Amino acid sequence: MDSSVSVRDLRISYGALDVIRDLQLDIAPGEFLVLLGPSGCGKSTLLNAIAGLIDVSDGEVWINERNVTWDEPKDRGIGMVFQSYALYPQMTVEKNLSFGLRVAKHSREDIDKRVARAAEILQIEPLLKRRPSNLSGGQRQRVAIGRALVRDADVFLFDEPLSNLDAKLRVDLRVEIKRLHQRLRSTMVYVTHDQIEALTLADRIAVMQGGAIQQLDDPLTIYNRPCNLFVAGFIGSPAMNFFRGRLEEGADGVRFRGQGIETPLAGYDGDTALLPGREVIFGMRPEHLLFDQDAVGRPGQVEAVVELEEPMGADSLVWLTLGEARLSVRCGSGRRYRPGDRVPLAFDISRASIFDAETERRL
Amino acid sequence: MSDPIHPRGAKPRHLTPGRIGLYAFLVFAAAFFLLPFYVMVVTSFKTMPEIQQGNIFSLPSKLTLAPWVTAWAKACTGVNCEGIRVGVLNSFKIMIPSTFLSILLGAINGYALSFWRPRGGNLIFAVLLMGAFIPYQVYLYPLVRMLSMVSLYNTLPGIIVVHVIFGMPVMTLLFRNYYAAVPVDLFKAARIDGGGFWTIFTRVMLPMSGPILVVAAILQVTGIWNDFLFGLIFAGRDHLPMTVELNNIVNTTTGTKAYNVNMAATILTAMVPLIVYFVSGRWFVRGIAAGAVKG
Amino acid sequence: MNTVTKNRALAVVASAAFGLAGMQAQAADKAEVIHWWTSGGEHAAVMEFEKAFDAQGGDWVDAAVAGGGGDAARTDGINRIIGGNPPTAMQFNTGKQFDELVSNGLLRNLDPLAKEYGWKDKINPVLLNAVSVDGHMYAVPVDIHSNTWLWYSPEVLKKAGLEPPKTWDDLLTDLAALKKDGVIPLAQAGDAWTQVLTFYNVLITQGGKDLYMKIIKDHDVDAVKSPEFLKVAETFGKLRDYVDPGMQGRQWNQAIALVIDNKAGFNFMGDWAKGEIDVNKKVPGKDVGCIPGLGHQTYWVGGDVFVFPKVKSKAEQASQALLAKVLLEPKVQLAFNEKKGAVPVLKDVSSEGMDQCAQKGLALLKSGDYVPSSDILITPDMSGSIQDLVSAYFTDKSQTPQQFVDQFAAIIGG
Amino acid sequence: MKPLRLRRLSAQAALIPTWVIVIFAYLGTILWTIRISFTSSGILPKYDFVGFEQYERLFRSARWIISVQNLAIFGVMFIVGCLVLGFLMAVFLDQRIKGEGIFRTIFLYPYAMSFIVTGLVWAWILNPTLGIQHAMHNWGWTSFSFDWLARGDRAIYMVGFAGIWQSAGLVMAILLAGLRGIDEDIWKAARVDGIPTWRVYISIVIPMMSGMFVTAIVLLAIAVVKVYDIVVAMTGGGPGISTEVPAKFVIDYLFNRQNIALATAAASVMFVAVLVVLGPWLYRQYFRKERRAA
Repeated sequence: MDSSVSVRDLRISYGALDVIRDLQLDIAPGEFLVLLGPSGCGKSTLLNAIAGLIDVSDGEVWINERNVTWDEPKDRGIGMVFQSYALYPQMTVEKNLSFGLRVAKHSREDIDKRVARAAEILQIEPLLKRRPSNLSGGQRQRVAIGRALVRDADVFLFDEPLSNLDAKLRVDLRVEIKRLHQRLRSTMVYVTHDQIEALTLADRIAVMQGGAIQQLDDPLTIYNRPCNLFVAGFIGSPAMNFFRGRLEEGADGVRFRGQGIETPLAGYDGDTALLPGREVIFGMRPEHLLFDQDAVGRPGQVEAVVELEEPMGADSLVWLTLGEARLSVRCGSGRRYRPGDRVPLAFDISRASIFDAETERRL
Repeated sequence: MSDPIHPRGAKPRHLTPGRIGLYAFLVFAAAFFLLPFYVMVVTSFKTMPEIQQGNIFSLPSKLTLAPWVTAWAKACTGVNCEGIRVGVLNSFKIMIPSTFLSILLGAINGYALSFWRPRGGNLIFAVLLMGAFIPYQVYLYPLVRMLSMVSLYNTLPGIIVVHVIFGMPVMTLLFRNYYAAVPVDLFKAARIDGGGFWTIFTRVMLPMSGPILVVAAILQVTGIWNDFLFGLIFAGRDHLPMTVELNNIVNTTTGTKAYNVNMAATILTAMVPLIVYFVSGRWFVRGIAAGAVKG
Repeated sequence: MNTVTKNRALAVVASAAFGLAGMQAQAADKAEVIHWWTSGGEHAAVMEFEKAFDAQGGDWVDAAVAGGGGDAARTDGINRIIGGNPPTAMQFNTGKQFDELVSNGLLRNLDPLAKEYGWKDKINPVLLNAVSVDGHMYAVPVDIHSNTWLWYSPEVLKKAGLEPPKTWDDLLTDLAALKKDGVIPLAQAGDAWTQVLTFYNVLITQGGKDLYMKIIKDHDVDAVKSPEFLKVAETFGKLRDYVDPGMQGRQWNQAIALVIDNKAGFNFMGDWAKGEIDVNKKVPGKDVGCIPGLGHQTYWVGGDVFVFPKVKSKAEQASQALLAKVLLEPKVQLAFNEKKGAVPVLKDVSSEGMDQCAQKGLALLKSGDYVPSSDILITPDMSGSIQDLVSAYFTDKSQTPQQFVDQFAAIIGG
Repeated sequence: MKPLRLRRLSAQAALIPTWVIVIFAYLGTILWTIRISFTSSGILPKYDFVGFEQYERLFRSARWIISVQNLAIFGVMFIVGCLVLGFLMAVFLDQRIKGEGIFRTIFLYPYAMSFIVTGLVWAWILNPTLGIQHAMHNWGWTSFSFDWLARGDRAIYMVGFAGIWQSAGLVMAILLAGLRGIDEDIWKAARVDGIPTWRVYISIVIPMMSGMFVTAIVLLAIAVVKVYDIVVAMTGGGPGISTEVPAKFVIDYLFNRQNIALATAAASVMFVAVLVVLGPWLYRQYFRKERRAA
């Protein structure tokens, strides 16, 4: 097995409370893996366990084919970047970068060389003599990344590094991190609760909830074929529309009926057979609903009433009511809708997801 | 209908009765707070006959420095008539190492409890909290005996140990609260950088503890200087701090009470904390707020 | 003490290192003496001891501790004894204060020395009894005090046209007259122990020797509830009307100073007040009058003693022996007690050269008109309770004599 | 089996002095004190067992009862006085005052001085033959009488008064910091709503600063329980025993009256009382929110 980071049978508990239980994770060398989940899902705990910053209750952590479960963080060959930057406030940027090397008693030349290289990569040479308090948020985070860089780490760990930055800077640095990954080809493990970051950066995303990995896949699979209701609901903004109902045998095969909708399910890209009679939840992303002109003549077409419209420039979000259900649709910004307008609506079944109402797994 | 004035531009400002009352209160309060100090100062410059005949609020008719000289170098505590200067020296000898050691210990405790979560940390914390609030009387007698057993009772190191012991709770809480506000990420980063317990303490945490060190120093310097009880019980005759010396001087009289000398000695005793107070200004207030040990 | 401790520590280290304990015999004959004689007269007196001791090869290290009628000094000394760092000698009042130290084996038994110098025949029996526990001598008495005399200013009385009082009724009349004249009638100190002295003066000299012994020695509750004691409580209560508001915060020597300076009429105080009178270049018995008791003239025998804690160092033991011997030498006794205003503890000391007051006292001693001080008879604990009660009563005019009697009975009976 | 980690070891090692102090100087002394309180010890500890005898005696002792009463009088007067005066000063200083810094400095400086100094100074000023009364007589107001310090039934109030003088500035400093911490928008909202200033203080500001008040009260309460120095310096417990306090009771019996059993019984009572009153508060304050994950 060829993996850079491997977590085996991991359990972490505080007292009687299991924060993480029986977790398996293998990360390939050079892979960019994102741990994604709502707060409290255990993603940061997992990252800290990989870093050796918290003690595991059971299981093993391997880095580069070495069992490091009980090793000190500094001996694991990792670099880490924190949400709050965690720069040493009393040290200049240069000292911040070199602190770990100085503690490890590297030679002066070596230190200078490494600091210079990191500074060059991150373009922070002019900042070297400054104190963190004199830096902007973006600059601080670059320095924090630089601190991980100088360690020549095999594995980089990012703990929500962009969450404290404003929206524009976040985008800039996101690109920068991706560029860095392409340049260094190091393994990177990245924790975030921001799905855009996850989708844009990751080779693979591990969606976590309740201390367990729900789904570990490449971004598009996660987006298009969420393995359960939680993942489906968590990924995507605005969230996927869900309709409760049941599967029924119809003339044209299995149909979905519920909450004022009735649509044939031909063309559904499923994992298991759709058995009639089952209670299910039918999910459609707002951008996958067929709307207005697109919907005309489609099977299962219904008529929805516009509640309100949110124009967003590139496209618009329209909130509709359909029977007692409320749903959102993403559409082109070419046409304006007024509250009360009645518009046709249909479903692109090939992009739908259907979940068992009981197990919440994708069918 | 009164004259229609059309409001325009800056609103006219009056010294309203309310404001006058406000200032009156403040001035009155200030007078109340200053009165004792005023009495101390004027009395210390008066001669004894003037004190006995005149009243405590009047200014000295003839300035005399003699009470100050006496208080400093000649006032008697018991048979020793060396003035309060002995106590000054003792107070410094007690205060400096006690302040240093208690802050050091408090900083280490606060740091260890905040970041390292050692086994039994909660117990330590609970006991220290208790220690900060419980009257000292509960500890005194056994402590006297314990210090006697290790031959520290009535010695300079003994009184320093006592100050360190009883300074520890507040110092620990102070540093614990301060370090609790430091992002844990910083500590984690330092660990990734390979810092051990002491490396992180000395090279990361202490350098960024400047403000709290100042606050701690103010608290300890004034607290230890103003201590009476421990000095009385633990210091031993040769290391009595200034407060105890002062009380002895005041209570040692040959003939009539030398109020002027006593007042001069009192002012001298209050001098160090007052200087700390006036120099540190805002920091002193911060010290009070910090000493309030919020959770 | 710093240097002393250091030297002692060095000595211990040295002897441990070389095993030559005997070597230091001549090296350090230092004797650290804890006492609380810190007022002017007392200080002059204790210097007599120091001079004599040093003259005979000793090295007196003075460790006076002021305050609280000896409380501070005793605390200091006791803690050091318990803590294993005892002084060479320390002062106590006669009585039960050091009993517990004896029963715990912390004090040196002085029987061998007593035998060598024949002390048991020479020392006044009241005091000998007071320093003995189970027939063994554990302390050296150094002076005999009458703990409570009535002092007055002849000049103040003359100005008011009054005669020195002979009875308690006289005194109360005089006090009332002085009060009317705007003079401080009774100069009383604020410290509780001084108020206790005043109380005992009333008890012994108005109530009489027997009442005192019944109550204080035998703890006879019926005696407390007797009409005689109620009368004592009433008289003592009446004195409350004749103190001035400046009492609170005044010390004993300031109180007697008011009489010495003719600013007040009367003061109850032990005969150590003479020390203050001497310091002010006045003559006791002449410039300041002394009355050993209105009604029953009685000498209230108390005194100061020195105990010698057990010490390990041979040199220090030698120091103790020397000091004990010096303290009881007739010459030293005379010189000390003259300055102290007390009477020597040795029976055969002549009264020649003593002031009038001391003569009066000595006469009472010889005639058997004396009682042991309450310190000798009751524990410090009970003594403290009495002090609390007496002081509370004396400073709170709303308390009635009957209340005082009831509470007193509770203490004595409890 | 988990190995003992090096980092834990050095953290534990660094805490050895603390552990020694906690175990011996705090826990050990408390247990020892409680143990002695159940004996008949006099000047030296004697390890017999006499049950609650000392406690019974303690609560029969007039001096202890008076001490406890005095503590209650002093405590209420001191805490209420400091809070009222401190709050008024803080509010008045918060009105954009000229010379605020000077006033603040004046109000707080007594707090820098020891209780010994405070006690001595006020003892002089309140001394009837020397202080205010004397001064008034001097100025011709001969009927003026102010001798509370010399009166057994009033002296404790004077001690409380001196205490307020010393510590009111502390409350002022804490509450002023609290007032400054209040969101400006609250004031703006109240102004827009037309609520009078005093009403805002009563109904909005004081409740918002409840934490600050609690802090101040706790600090003052600690001072109350420990009160000793100021009594020693100001009255020595007198006149009579009218200004005795529990802390002084313990010290006196411990070191002067040679009854350590009674003294330790008194100390144990103080200990338990404080624990009962403060324990729940401390627990709530510090341990309920002890959930910060490392």
